[in-house]
Amino acid sequence: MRGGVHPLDGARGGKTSTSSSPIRPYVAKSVQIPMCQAIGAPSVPIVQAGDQVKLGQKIGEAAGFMSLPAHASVSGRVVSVEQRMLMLGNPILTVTIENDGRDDWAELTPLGKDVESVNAASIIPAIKEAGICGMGGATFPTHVKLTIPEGKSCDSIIVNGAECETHVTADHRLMLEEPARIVNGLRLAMKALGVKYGIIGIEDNKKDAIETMKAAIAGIEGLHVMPLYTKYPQGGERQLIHAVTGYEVPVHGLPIDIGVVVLNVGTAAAIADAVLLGKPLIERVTTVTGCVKEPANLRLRIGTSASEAVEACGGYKEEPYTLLMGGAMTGICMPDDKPPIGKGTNCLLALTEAESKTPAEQPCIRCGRCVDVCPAGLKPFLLKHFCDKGDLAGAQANDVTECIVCGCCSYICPARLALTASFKNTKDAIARQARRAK
Amino acid sequence: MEKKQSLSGVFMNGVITENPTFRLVLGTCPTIAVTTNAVNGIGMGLAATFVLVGSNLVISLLRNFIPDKVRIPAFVVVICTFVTMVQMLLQAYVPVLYESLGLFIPLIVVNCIILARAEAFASKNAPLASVMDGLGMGLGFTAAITIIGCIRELFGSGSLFGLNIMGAGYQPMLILVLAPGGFIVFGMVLGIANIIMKRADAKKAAKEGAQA
Amino acid sequence: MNELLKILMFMVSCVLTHNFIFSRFLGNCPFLGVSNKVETAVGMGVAVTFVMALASLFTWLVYHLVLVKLGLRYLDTIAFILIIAGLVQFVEMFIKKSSPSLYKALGIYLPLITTNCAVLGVAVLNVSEGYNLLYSVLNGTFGALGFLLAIVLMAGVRERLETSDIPEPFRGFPICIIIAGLMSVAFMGFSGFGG
Amino acid sequence: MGLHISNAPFIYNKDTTRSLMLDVILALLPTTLAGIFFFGLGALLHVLVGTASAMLAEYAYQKLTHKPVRIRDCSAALTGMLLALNMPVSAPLWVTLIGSAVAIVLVKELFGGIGDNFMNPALTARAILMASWPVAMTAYTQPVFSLGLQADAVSSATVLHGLSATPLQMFLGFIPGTIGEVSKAAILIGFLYLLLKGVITWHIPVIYVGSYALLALALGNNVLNGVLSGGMLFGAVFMATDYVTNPMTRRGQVIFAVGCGVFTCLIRNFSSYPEGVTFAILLMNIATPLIDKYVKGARVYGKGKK
Repeated sequence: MRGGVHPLDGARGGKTSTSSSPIRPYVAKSVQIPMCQAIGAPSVPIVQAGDQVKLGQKIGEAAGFMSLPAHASVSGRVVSVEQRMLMLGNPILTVTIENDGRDDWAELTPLGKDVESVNAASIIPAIKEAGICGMGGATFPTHVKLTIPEGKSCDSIIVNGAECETHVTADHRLMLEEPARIVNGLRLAMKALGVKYGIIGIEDNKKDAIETMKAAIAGIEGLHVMPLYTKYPQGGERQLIHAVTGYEVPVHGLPIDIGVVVLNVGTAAAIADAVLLGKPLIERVTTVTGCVKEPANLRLRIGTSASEAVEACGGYKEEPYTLLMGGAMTGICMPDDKPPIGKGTNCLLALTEAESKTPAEQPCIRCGRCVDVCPAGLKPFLLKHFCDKGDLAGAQANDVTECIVCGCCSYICPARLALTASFKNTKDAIARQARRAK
Repeated sequence: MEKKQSLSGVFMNGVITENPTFRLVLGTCPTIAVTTNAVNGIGMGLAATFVLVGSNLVISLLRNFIPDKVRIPAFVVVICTFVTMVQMLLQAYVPVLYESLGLFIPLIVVNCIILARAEAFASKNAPLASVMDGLGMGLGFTAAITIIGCIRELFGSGSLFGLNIMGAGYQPMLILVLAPGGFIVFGMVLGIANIIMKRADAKKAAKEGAQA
Repeated sequence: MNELLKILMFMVSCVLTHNFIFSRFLGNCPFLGVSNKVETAVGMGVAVTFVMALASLFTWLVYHLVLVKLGLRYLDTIAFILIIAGLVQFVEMFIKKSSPSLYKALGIYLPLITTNCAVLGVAVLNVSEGYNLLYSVLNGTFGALGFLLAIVLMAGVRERLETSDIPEPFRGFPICIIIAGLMSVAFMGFSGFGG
Repeated sequence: MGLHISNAPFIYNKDTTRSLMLDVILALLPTTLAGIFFFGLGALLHVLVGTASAMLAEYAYQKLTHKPVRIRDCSAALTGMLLALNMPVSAPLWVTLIGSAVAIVLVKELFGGIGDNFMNPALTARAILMASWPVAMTAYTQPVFSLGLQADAVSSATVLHGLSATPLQMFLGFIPGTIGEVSKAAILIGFLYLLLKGVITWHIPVIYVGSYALLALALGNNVLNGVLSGGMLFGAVFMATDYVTNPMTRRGQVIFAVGCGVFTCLIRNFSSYPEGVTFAILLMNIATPLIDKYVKGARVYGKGKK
């Protein structure tokens, strides 16, 4: 990878408080399940207020190929099916279920007991049926990713265990505690696509995870664990591919254009559950950290509200100023602590005012650090002028669309220019413009 | 020129409103090159004024006879004639000034002010008005480059029109009479002129606003 | 060998030491007027180089072979300006015919060159300095290259300053002229180059 | 609960404009102290006057033009200090004062203030002062080691003018020169500090000196004298590395540094000036916008290579 930074002074910054705390299950008293949990069309609810649902029961039907079904993540009574403002933006149709505490599973239909006994052709449909999407944060439907377009071929699958974001240790703990699920998921995905190579990339600040995963793949042909240099954003999909394969995904292209598919470790584990146990995706590991009393890695039901997750960690230690979904480099601000944990929420990070107050912008001193750290090879200082002027064409001519919004330039800028934010806004504006043009 | 302007109006237009140096920023080369002292500035300014008045007069007189297609070459020949006259006059009567202005006397031919006035004013207006325009523009140019010459001479050599006025203890800032000084002083004076003009405009606007 | 070195030094001094913009103050109008973009500045510079090289050649020939012989030295200014005007016309036509793409690139600058005082200036200088034919043409060519260098550097700086917060009254010409002044401070470093 | 909404990232590198400027000022302290050691308290006076007048000029300009006052970012202080360290100790203090004002107002603020100047303010001011008061600006004195304010120092030629000195004398600073440039040892301490703090990288200083040395060798100059005397090291470490006026990309910086080295050597050999560091860096400052425009930085990810 080119560029990159070492946020929070190096390898383990922000992660120490949770990296050695084992995954602790926590069952929510009630869950809010939005019908829009992944990129693509929202699912259509098939339950009504007052219905009794079982754990893992399908409550929303997928609306097309680029869409996922939704499942109940607790057993109990549906309280409401209504439009609700969750994050910023538009209200989302949300099913709220009160937990009856019984965890009655719906009927599960595994495809087989182990990887060998599973029929390859039935794997991808099962993944879709389980509602699995990218659990590293992107929430891209996994069955779509695994459906290789006409004329392309896949020769290796990379499992992303880099976890370069600050504060987050969910993937780290998962690799330490449940390596078999990850390996099974990877092997199932390989089987589905007929791929020979599977590589698990892990940043070398997680020595224990590297050892554990190496042990877990011992004796299995075609699998490798690759330690990666620890530098943010090593876990960005394109950066990871470059680090692992030495190839770059072409501009405007997808990883599959160079024969690669990347899965997050959590996604791999979910695939294993879906195929071998028949379980839909109803829970995930989320790191809850920052100014909470007992930072921890929790196994949370999808739809658990942030406030309940924080309560499960002893509540806030200090008045939070911002509450993020994700780490400090790319996290998204929550308007309050009511919204639920989604399939892509790897971290809840509460920051105090001193930690997260936006600094005032000063004039650019042309130090060139943003150029040095940009993993996409852009010139952020130059782009900023176009973005500030609202010159979309100029920004596009300077490849703003290749920005991966990693935050490195803003992080490093001594003048504290809001570079990343302005690129994100400009990218959004360009996308809106393109949609209107259509 | 639909509305008939008064002759004094035409004159003042050249000196102030459309001052060739400060407002139109024409003829920059001599403005920077010959303004190392005030005397050179005046000399250059008057020489250019002479050419301007002469060429404006002749071109205005001939304006109905010159075919449109060859007007630019014709203007240039007229201007050139006057420049050659100035050249000879200076050489004969003030050889010292002729020496110090040197190259820039023949270059009055391509001074954009003169061609610009011929094209924009003299070729469309009566002889008397054209003479006044030439005089106004010429004196405006003279005033501007004399001011720059004064500043550069005063601080760059401690004198004014050759008279030492800063006293013996003054250590002149030599760079002002060197090439960079010409550019920098001109640029600064131009900027300051803009500030003054803006203030004047604002005042005028305020007055008009009060009247209305 | 010695003569060659002398010529080399002369060429260097034409470009750097006696730079038309920064030390001879010639050609300021296009220098200030056509320097907002590097691409157009290059076009202007190349066009000027073309014309100045030819103008040096022809004015020298006409002056020494015609005017001096006929005792019409005092007509030099008129003769030069007519030669230059004719030359620009001719070059324009020639380029239009021979290379439309070049014409497209340089076409708009050519008429402006007639009133570029650097062109007339170099003709007058060649006479007043008493250069022979070779030195005249070198003076024209390399002097013009110096102009090209200056205008391209200027355009680079101006492009960079496009986003700068320059005080309102100084925008445009004033700041350009000050930039030229600061640049000529740096060019003072070349004084003495090439004797 | 009122939560604040803003954009990622939420953590920042500790370096700010102010801290970077302060780091450079700290890195200048060894050579400043060396200057005071060699030239007496007069040297200190120059530094104080330079720094104070630069800050004052910036404050006055920003107040007059109703712009936000930014003297807290310490860039003006740094400019003033750099200029003062480029003065010979025997120059009158008012020359330093004018220089600081020129640097701040003419070279920096007129173009929009910090980050917008295209030439290094301190160096440009020094060049303007050299052209304006050549005698005062080149009256270099032998080190005096006295604490007197007005050292009645003996004017002396510099090494570049033909004075002979041993390499050790030149390295430690027992030679005539400007306040800040004489002690190479002190400059190198500052250089190491800047490197360790990550304020600058080694590229520009090392390539600058290296390309100078190569060309000087080819031209048959005394390379050791050339590097250890004059403003070479001071310029390479503190002036050529000015963020604002050198290229943004690494490749551009290499070109910039080579250009500085080549011009320094050419000017020292062929121009009427004995020293070329100031002009060489200024010339490359002018070329920097073009370098930035035409020298592509790192390739955009996914373009060209598969």
